[in-house]
Amino acid sequence: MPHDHSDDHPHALLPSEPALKVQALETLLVEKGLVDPAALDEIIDTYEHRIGPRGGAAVVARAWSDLGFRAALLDDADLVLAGMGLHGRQGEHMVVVENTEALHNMVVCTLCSCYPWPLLGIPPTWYKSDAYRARAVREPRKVLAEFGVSLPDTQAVRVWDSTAEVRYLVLPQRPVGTEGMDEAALAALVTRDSMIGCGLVAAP
Amino acid sequence: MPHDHSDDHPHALLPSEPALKVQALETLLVEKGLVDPAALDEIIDTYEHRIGPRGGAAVVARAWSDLGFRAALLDDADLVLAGMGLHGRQGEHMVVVENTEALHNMVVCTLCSCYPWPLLGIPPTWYKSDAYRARAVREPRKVLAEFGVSLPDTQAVRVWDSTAEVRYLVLPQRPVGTEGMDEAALAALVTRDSMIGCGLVAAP
Amino acid sequence: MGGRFGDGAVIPEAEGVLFKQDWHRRALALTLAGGTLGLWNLDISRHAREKLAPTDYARFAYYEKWISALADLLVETGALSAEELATGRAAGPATVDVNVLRAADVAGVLARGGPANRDSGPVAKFKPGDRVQVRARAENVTVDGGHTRLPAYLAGATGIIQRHHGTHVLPDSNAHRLGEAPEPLYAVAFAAGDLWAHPEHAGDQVVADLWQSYLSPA
Amino acid sequence: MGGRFGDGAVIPEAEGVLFKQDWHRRALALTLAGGTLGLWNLDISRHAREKLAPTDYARFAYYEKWISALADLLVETGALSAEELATGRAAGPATVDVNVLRAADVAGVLARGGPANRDSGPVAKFKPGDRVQVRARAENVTVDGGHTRLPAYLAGATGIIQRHHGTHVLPDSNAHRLGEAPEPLYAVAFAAGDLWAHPEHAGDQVVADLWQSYLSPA
Repeated sequence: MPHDHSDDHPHALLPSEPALKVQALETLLVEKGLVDPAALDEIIDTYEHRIGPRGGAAVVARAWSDLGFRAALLDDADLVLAGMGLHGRQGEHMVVVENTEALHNMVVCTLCSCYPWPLLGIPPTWYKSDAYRARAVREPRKVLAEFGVSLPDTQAVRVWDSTAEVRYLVLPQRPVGTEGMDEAALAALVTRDSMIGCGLVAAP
Repeated sequence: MPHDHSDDHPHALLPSEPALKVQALETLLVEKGLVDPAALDEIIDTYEHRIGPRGGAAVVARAWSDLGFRAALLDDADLVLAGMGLHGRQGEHMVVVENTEALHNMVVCTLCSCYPWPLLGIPPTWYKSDAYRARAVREPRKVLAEFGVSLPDTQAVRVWDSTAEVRYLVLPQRPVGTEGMDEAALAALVTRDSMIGCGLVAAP
Repeated sequence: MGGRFGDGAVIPEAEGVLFKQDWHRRALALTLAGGTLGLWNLDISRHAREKLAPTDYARFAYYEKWISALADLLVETGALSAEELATGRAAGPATVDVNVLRAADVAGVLARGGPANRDSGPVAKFKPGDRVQVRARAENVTVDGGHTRLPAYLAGATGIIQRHHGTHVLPDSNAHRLGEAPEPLYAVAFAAGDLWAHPEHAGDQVVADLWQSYLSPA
Repeated sequence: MGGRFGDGAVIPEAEGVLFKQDWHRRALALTLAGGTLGLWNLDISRHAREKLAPTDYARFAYYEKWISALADLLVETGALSAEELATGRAAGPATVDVNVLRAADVAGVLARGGPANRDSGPVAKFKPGDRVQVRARAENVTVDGGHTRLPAYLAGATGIIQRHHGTHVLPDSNAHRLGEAPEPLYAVAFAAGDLWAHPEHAGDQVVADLWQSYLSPA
């Protein structure tokens, strides 16, 4: 091994197996009275069952259905989303970017894994992967191809690197053939990946 | 684990334990007739017993003893070293850089581990370490401190990053109190580290 | 890491996949709960992950980075001792002054979040459409080796101000407990051809959020 | 990696320590012997090590990188098949045209080495004392993601030509079998203060060997 610096860090005192590391830390923190186990359960339950991409999908469906809402959302997403209860941790400063025939938006965080949690929940594994972080800014079209997405040359790609506390949600293009659908039906079409800009919304 | 790309490389087909990896490859190459085991032994014997830092030390000692030699060495090291049989693989293009009261030279290869093999043998572990490669160019004085070397503010540090096929040997300052010593005695004072610029030659 | 070569394919994942292992759940929850103790801010915790040894950063799983950085921060702030980490046994109740997150407060704390915008700060020097040049090195200019949110791939590049986000806390300062030092924050657009030797498409862009002190007029 | 933060101390080592493990000896010898087969050049072999997945590059021991890159090159050039690597059994004698290094030739081969200087090439545009600016991105301009010997920490920096080394094979071309494309090679000196936000000492310098096409007049 090249010289490994990890010994200098306190974490090296924990068991090396990650599951044991977490368990040891949780036990200690609970014993010290620094963490309430019920609060941990509540956090997990929140992101497993209450906050997730269906929140973002409802916003997209409404923006497709209501031009006034859409304009307000693109103008001041924070105001609109706070009103819907879709605001908070890792979504304090939201900007919604709109896909058009001429422009496809895509979101990444090359520095860590910043992501609009109140609208999409916790990020998928690939969003946090080295491969996505490294490649999305340099070769977004090759990355899109791995999601089965191919864009015409006439459509530019704009990749938003979430380097600050602003979080971006992509407003995908509404598919043709959905004219008669209501918001609930439209929301069911909207995938998480389409709101990151790694997917398109397909016609039903 | 973040997604690991190594599966795409043929080497991932070898055993993962490095010692077994080498053994498997050697067995295969010998069976295929691509490698002669006696040649491997000869290579190892060469770098374990014949080529090493005593070669460089002899050059330094002569440069300290013979002003004409020193001038020729600094002017055209290749010519001089070829004449001494200290030329060859990883030392085809040699430049000797001289330490003075005003200037201390130090050598690194940030891109891999380029090193003047015919004069110093194979590089020490630290020379190939991430820590040395990362830090020598940015904080050479902190690195020198880890070798017990402290330079005055009046002495500038020049770090040579071996990015091409040119290899650098540092000609250390001759210590005071060695006026009467012959070349063999002087050579015994010259350490490998001093010829990389990570040490000074101490008075006897 | 943005722009790095040699990483493999991106592997899509179904929407329902949240935690691949049970300890991922606990690591997430512990890290979030730890963040509400009041012992550090978000920038400090990001920097703690970045300060992991480069070899650890490369080999650790995602939540392993989180949990390791959390352990480092807890010791650094005196919430836990190195002995406690090593033995796995609490030497006694915590002696630091903290807010302990209760289950009943979780929803409120998550909904509130931690806004990074501030009411006052330096006057904005740039407006949308202005050409700016990014600082030549992606380094913290105040603290040697310190935290910065300037990605290396943008160092020295020239772009166009796309949007002014208002005034935001500067991570380069806040991560080192040197104050929030809020500054105007901008979305800056860069042409792919100005960032990469082999851009995929002439019209493509990268937009990043950059603080005013990272930028100079171009 | 030059300039990276977060690596630990440099650990000095006694002069007599050559190989810490027996397999290190064999890895070195195998790699050197493999390099004389005539199937690849030095630049190709360096690139093969750099092309290891970033996580492997970070976690592999030094000679483990060598041996892994060697295995990759042997398969890439058809000297070994993937099946042979996987099974550990030779399917038959090698079918590629190679020079096999014999023990009696080792001394001569090592003494000869592989000079990288060439007699002809483009005219030198710079002379010692000239100010030059390094290419803005440390990327291969011909091959996307290809090999280059421009360290990232020097990208965009301004320096002074210190020495003209003559005309040398260009790794950016030679590593991809695109020809030797020899060019003038220069030692270029950079002030520490122009490279780092927190230089240790105003008078310190870094000198790197850079090819003419990496440089423009400044």
